[in-house]
Amino acid sequence: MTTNRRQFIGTLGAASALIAAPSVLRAQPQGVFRIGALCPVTGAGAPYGSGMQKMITAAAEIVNAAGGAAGRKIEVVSEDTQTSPQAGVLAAKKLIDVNKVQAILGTWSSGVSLAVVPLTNDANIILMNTSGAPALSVPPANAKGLSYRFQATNDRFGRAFAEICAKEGFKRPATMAFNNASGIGNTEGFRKAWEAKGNKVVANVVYEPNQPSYRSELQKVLAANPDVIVTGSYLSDTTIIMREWFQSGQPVKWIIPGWAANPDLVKATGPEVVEGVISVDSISNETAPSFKAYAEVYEKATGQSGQSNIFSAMTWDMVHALALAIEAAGSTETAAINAKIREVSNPEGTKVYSYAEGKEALKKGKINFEGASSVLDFDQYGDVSPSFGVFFIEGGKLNRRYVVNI
Amino acid sequence: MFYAQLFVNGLFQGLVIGLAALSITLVFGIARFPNAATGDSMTLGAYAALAAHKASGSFIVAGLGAASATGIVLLLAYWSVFRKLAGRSVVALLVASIGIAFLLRAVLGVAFGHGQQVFQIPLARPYIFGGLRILPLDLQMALVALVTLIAVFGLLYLTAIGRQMRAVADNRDLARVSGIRPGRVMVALWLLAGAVAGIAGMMLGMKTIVTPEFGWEMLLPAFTAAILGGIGSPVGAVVAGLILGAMQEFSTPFVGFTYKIAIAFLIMLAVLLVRPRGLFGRVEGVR
Amino acid sequence: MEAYLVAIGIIALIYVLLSLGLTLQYGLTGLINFGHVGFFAIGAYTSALLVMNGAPFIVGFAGAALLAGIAAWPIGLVSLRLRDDYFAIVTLGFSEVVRIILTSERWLTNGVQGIPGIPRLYSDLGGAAGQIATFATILAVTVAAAWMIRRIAGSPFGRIIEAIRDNEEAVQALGKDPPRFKIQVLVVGAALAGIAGAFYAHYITYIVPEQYIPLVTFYVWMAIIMGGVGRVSGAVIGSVILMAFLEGSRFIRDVVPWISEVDMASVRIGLVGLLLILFIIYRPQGLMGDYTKR
Amino acid sequence: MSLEICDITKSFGGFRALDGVRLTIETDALFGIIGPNGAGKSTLFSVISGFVAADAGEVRLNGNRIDALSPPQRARAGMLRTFQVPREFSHLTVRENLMASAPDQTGESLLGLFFRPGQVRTEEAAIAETVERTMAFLKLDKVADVPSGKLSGGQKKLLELGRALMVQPKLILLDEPFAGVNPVLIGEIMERIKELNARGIGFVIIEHDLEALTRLVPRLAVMDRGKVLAEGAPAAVLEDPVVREAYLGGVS
Repeated sequence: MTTNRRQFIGTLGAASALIAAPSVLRAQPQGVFRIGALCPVTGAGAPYGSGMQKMITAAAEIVNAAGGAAGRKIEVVSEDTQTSPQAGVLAAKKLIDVNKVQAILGTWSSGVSLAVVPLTNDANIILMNTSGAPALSVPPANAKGLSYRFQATNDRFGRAFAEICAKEGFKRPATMAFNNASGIGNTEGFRKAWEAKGNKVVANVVYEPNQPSYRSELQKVLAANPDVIVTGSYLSDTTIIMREWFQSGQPVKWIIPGWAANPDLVKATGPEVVEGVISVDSISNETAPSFKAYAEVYEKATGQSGQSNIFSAMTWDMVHALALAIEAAGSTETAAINAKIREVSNPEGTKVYSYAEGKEALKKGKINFEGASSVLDFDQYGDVSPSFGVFFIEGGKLNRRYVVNI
Repeated sequence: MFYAQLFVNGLFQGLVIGLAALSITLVFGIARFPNAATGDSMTLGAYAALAAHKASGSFIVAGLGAASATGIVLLLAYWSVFRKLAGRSVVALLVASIGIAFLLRAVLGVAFGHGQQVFQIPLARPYIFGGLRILPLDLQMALVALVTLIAVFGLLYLTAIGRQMRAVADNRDLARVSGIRPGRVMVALWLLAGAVAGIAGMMLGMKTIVTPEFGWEMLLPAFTAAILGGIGSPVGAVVAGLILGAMQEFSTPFVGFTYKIAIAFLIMLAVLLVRPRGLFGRVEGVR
Repeated sequence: MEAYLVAIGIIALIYVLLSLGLTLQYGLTGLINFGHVGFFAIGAYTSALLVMNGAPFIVGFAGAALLAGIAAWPIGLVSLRLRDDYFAIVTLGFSEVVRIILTSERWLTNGVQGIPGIPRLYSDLGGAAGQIATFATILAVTVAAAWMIRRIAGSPFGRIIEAIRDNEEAVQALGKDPPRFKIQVLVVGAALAGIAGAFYAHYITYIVPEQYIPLVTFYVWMAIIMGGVGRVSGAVIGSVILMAFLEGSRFIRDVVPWISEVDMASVRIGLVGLLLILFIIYRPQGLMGDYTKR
Repeated sequence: MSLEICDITKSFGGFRALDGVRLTIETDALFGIIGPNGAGKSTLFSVISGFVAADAGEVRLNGNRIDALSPPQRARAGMLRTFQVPREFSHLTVRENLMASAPDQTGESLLGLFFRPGQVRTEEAAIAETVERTMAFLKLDKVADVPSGKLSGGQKKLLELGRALMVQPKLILLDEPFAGVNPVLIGEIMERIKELNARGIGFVIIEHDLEALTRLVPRLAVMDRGKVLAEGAPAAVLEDPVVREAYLGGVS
């Protein structure tokens, strides 16, 4: 044991010395701004993760082709969060300590973002995420104001649901939520917004994943005689619920998040079952030139349509907003960049849609970058407020009727 | 009526649990270890049934496909893994069965992807019996379960190999002395346990959707039913599955939908402590 | 680089602590605990909640060990009456129930939203120094735990628990009550898992019920089976291999590019399964040899 | 001072293993029980030692009913048993097996182990001494540090006896102590048993080996199909016609 203790103290001393080493060792190579692409390449986020990662790399290439930002090339180091907080933390540690990145982009699930944000705050670097949890907006997570969210919060989704509910004239809504942060976030957001309008929710049910049947859950909700059921659900459970509901034969309308009520759902249940279901999704800025540019690159990189992965449009925007802020700051200091992120993305200013365009316009004055995922305007919490498309499923097709802005 | 409906919902869910428990109890009774690969064998059965259904359009073919694919894979698992562990401790077999569960899930995940798959079944409105809603699909399901049970019990009680299986379950040493070749019995056991798990998986898949992870979640309720029914008792497993399913659903107005999963655990604990041999079990203890 | 290695070291040591608990329970006493992650979760939540409500860290850690230990008590009482394999199923169920309770009791645990912003150890020392200090602390605790388990193994108590593992009825025939020993072992192993959980919570700073799934238990089983059952060195080596496996799988795709990203999670779990099977069949004594080769 | 077995009945499923067994044995006696396979001898031991609960009947030790006591409690009352198939702690050495068997060790509780290390050390030294004496007495000292799983069948039987002796027994139930043991060692074991009996330790011995048993015990009982057929001095019992019929199958 004694040798162990001595060895241990020796190792400890050596390690502290190395880490406390002068900043020369930690300095970045000249002319490079290094960012970490920390995406859910494996695990539950895998359907999106690799596309997200590819768009970070592709956007960085575009920035570099336009001469870089503040005279520096953007260099990307990629890591996988495995959609797990533990793996995410280790990967972030590696990015920060080994690769010395100056910003981390692309964390997806709320669990990973919440676990990584203390590290980026400590290292005093920027974190850009696509997570939904409301906790990310406020301290302690966003104590330093260095965290930016490119996705609508679950809360905002809920508010959109309430808006739609009112617009469609429903009077007796009930909710069904998948028991996880996002599912409950949606229905709770809805409940708060709906009750704030002076209305009542007739039933709330929270259900567990991976059950062989949701018939009893449905039975409870339907017993309250709602005219519409608002869900915070995913594709697999929504499939089961819709089939069981259809077989029950009780008429009711549905408002379902877009990641659950999508063409895959129609395929799984058949068009008859989901006829008239209202699907709500945050919509990309699809008419903007920035979206076109993104979609082109995305299709080339993955062979799929740009609309199929909204998160990769977000990571595309991350690199753009960050690079424009660097260019505007003329510096690679975090504080200077952070001060410019809202300035280059929010109004007032010349609307710009690409990096080259923005870089040019910056010479003349203020700019307002309009992203591919949204118009990209950050509020005081660093959250964007994208628009929500309201789709009605008709004859097996999702038809967009209107757009809601919160 | 509300409660009666919950009860009926539960009974139909209990059918799947009961079949899964039947597979577990057969293995537990004869090979003498809790087979943790049962859940993922069900997943395999569901995928096999999906493939067979897509190819043929017939649910009978799908059922046969599920039963044979799962039976064969479990037999391979026996030949390549469990047989090599003969004479080792229960832990060794148990850990190995978890290894097989993980391996199965991984292979299915790579082969079929992580997206959900569904059986293309025409949906139909329920029959209403005195206010109770009963789905045609559930009745068909019950029929499938019934046919499976008849086949299993026929095999166990009317055939020579079935009698030998029961003899081994009763007393392995005695069975060996009386000239039963354990090798043949084990082959029959794994084919049968696999086929039953496969059918259970198909039924679960038809009721819900199929993903590579969905079978594992059935393990705890299935173990509970096997214990409640009395280890080694095929009748007990099925009856206990029905009871468990009904109790879980029936409890939801009182404990909520989250805690209904914990009900299985509490029942298991209570049975083990109060009546360890379950409803239909033999005297052989759990101590 | 060093800080990354220290980070890996911290996680690896957390797994060593977990493995040491299981070494005591399974390796020495023969108790098949498939619910280890439940005690890990209890420790994590206890310390996080205590410290976030103003308790000092030491109270948080003590609370974690205490509550995890107390939770093991009823499980121990059950174990008196059950055969090994039944006990395994009961413990597996226990850990799932813990997860369900953490999910459901939102007033306490914030449910599925999890608890973010858990204070870190030594946060006043700043990044690198705090990291090193954390590592030093967990190393010290792990060494103390390892010392304690070796001490137990070589003691009169250790003789009895190994005797229980080898033949429980013979122990009874000598006038000793196996349950008394098993309960102590379960409580101590659970307390170690609880402490590991507290370190985990204060290191990752965010905890949520879905982190505490049975797969974590089986990771620890994989570690002790690979390392060698019933040996402290086995627990350590096994955890190091486990960590290398978990982190190293980042690089698997570089070696076998035909595995798509989406499939990596499957490949990881498949490898766990394969390793469990291969070790159980071909090298049950693990890399360091098991208790038979002490 | 006696062990009384009153009308013990035990069935497994439909099989009646013990059917109203009635015996009274002095606790300092050398008493034998013989009978064919399946006569219920080992089941009787399991009932006496508490491992199997009887369906009906009573077991009394020195006049007190002990049916409600657990196996360890009965052992602590001074009544030890061995097993037909030796149950050594196979990964422990012979010495460790014996040391583990010593009763009431302070180091057996974790609190004692960590908070009273001095006491533990003192006790260990004393136990080690007793173990040395026991091993010498049973001629196990040559294999003191061999893992007990590697011992021969006879040595394992001796080790079982040794473990029981470590508990300071008043009465030892020996389940087939000579089965599978080579004849030289049988003589050895018999000598030890006689010596111990001379020191006041009683033995109840189940045995197949009729000849060995008749040399050892002054009194024995014959069991068959869960019943005691006869009881008395070996010569008298073996002449009993019922016994000859049942056990010796009519061989004259």
